[in-house]
Amino acid sequence: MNKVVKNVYEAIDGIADNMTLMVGGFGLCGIPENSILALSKTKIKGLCCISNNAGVDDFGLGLLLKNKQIRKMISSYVGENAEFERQLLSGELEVELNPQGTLAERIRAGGAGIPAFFVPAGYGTEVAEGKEVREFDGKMHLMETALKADFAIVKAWKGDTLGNLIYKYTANNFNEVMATAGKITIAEVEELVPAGELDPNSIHTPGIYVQRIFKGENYEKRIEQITIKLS
Amino acid sequence: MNKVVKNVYEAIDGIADNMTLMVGGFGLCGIPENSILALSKTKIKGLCCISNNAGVDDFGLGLLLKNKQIRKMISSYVGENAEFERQLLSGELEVELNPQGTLAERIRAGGAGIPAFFVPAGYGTEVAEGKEVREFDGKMHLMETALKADFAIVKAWKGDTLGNLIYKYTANNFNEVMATAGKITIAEVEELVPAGELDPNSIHTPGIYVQRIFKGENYEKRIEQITIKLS
Amino acid sequence: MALDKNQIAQRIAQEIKDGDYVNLGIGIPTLVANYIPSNVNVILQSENGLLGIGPFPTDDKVDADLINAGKQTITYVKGAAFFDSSRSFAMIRGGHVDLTILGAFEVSEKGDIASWKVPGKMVKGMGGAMDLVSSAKNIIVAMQHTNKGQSKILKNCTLPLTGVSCVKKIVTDIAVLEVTENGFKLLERAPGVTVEEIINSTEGKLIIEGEIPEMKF
Amino acid sequence: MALDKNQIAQRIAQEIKDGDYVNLGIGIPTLVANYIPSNVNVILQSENGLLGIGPFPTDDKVDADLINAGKQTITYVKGAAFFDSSRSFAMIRGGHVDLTILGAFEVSEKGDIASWKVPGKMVKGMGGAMDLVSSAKNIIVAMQHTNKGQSKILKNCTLPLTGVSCVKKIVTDIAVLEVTENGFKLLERAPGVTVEEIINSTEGKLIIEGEIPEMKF
Repeated sequence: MNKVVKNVYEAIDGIADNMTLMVGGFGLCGIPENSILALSKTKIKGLCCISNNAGVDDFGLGLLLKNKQIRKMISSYVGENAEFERQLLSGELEVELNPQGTLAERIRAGGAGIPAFFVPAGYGTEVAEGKEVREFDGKMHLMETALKADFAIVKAWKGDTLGNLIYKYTANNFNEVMATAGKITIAEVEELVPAGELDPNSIHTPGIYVQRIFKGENYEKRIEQITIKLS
Repeated sequence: MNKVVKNVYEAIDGIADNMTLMVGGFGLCGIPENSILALSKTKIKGLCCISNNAGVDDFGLGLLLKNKQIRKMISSYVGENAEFERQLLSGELEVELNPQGTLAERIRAGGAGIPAFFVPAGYGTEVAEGKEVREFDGKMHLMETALKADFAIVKAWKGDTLGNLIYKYTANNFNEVMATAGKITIAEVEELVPAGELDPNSIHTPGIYVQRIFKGENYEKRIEQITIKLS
Repeated sequence: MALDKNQIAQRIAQEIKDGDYVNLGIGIPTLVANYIPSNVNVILQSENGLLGIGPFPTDDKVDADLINAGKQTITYVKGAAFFDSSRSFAMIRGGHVDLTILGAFEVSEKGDIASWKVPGKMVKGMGGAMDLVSSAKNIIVAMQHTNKGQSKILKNCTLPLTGVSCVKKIVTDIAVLEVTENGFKLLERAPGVTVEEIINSTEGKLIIEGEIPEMKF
Repeated sequence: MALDKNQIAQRIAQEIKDGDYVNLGIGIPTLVANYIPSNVNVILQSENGLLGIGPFPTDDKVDADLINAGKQTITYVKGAAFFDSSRSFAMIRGGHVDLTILGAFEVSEKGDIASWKVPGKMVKGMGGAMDLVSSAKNIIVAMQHTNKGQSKILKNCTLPLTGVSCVKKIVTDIAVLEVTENGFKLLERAPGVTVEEIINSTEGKLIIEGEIPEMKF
């Protein structure tokens, strides 16, 4: 059971044209920087990326957009990226927008063997188009379906050699849920420790979900909006 | 925001005849001993208890069964209780058996605002009777519906004054998920600490789910099957 | 005098009760946190995975791993809890958040809200707004009453909807309105704003019963 | 010679591959853990909320908060993780557990399994068995081939089902069988048991191709 890979290139080995990837992070917070950067240096194209956001022009998934490696995004909010807008308007890029909670739950369902479920979000809006509508307890709901990916790529704070992961603060966001829904899940971590060093009561992602793990390097951790209190 | 109650009687105040309760625990592991004992000293009857198991004759929910306070059990396994068997055969007690994972997921759905979802468990068995069947990806699934309760009663290892909870080892089991699905959730804990003392990255049940919390007393923590290694 | 953004936030802060769990949207709603009285204990939920948002950090406490749903750096309070997005929206969808405060382009007299998409403009996405409005126990909208003279308090929304029949109360720059089965009930006027001005600025059905008090701050 | 329970467990242990995540049911399956070679790294899942079951505890290490799905006291290994029941079954239902080993009363040639209910006897419940059999990638059943002379390897199950078309392999006291589209394929015989004895003990369609080897231990 050897999940620890040598470097990021070994980690992303097998990702190929037209695959579906899940990529963790919310905005630029908690994104798998090393893996995205490495992917941007490959010729892989036609990717469908499931990610809450699409990065900014020169960081995060923006790097893959710039290279035209992404064919389709499944996201909830994609507003911080001029190249994204250009490709969308020109028809080069396909976008499927999901309510954020529906997106998260579809991913959970994918990992949890639940092919479909009902939620109230989006009823009466354009999100409902083409979806089954059903009333429960006097309230209208949409049927939503599970999302899975060929690869899920997540970033954690601490990980162990068996693939157990712990996320820090709001850098968890989509990482924990996406880790459950990849056929292969790649985890890059800030700290890689031997099995047994993490508190077994505090594991966010049990190792069963992680097939490959490595210690990432040179985390930039760019902040979109630094807001401070003048005190 | 004062969630800390004086004692177990204040905690269970408002529980009334014919209500639906969720009661955490797996077997006798992680059961809310204080609350069950206190309920057994009341005249409350006609309860519907959602609990994976039904305790043993003289402990856990067995105490309420003995007093004939329970009208119906929704469980996955109820095998360790002779009084239970007697009441079931005599028709005094109604039992709805759910596959354990379906039971857990129905409770999660109740807490998560998902009225219904599809699972493969039980297809082709008597569990499927009366349920909608649908094929997804070539596999047959049953539609299962959410479970909620008037009160959910859980037992945690550590809790803080804002209701944040941490469970120990396998004493988590149904407690964490049930805490999300009670209109009122009561938490009894072994250790009650001021807000801020628990690691915010390691909270199992965020305080939003807990309306009442107290420090339990005299935990017996009975073990059903002590198995040891002779070494 | 129409209220400025901070005053709208200040008025909305009065709606918050001790012990409430509250989700504040981006923009004016974020400002509401500045006006919650110190004797009112409130826990703020951030849909990216935090219960217990604290004030903005001082310079030395900025942490890239600690942001709110508006992607601003924040801190957390004692007794906070972090969790992933699926659990965050399970909390929201399950109705555990007492109050959601968010902005809007338009609200209809049925309580429909349009807040995410303007035809002809770049679509950024709905983020968590559709989840929040479809599930919150109580929804208060912070918005401008009009835009370039056009009412945004409408019979029917003209823009793509975020949710239907969900808004309970609206605080605009000139009025506080309650969404009722029969239309918008006028509850309060901004200081110095007349009932007639509000009538003229409101396209949807407005219900005016008795004397309408001025907002108090 | 028919195998005893420990020998059945020992034979099943040969099916486990290095790196497998395995769920062991109550009874014979629990014994399988005793026969996993030390060079095969396996992580055992307990559906009550643990990945990484360790050996039974020594007397001084018994902890009421640490039990397996059979309610026996256990320990956990280095690198273990605990979680609640909804997450445990999300893991199982999502197909993340590589191998499930469980007992059965009956198995049919279509791979149906009956393991939880005997009419006329007290119904204890299905526990997690229905979830496990409906979702596991690979299911091996440990059972007796016959009961009081009656075959339990059947054309159709006679008892209430636990799941349909799910069992992949069966290890009984006299044979190893694979469930195929055309029936039970006989893979191995217990040492000293003849093919004819297996034929006589099997009601379901049995496929016998070529020489059938004896099990090796």
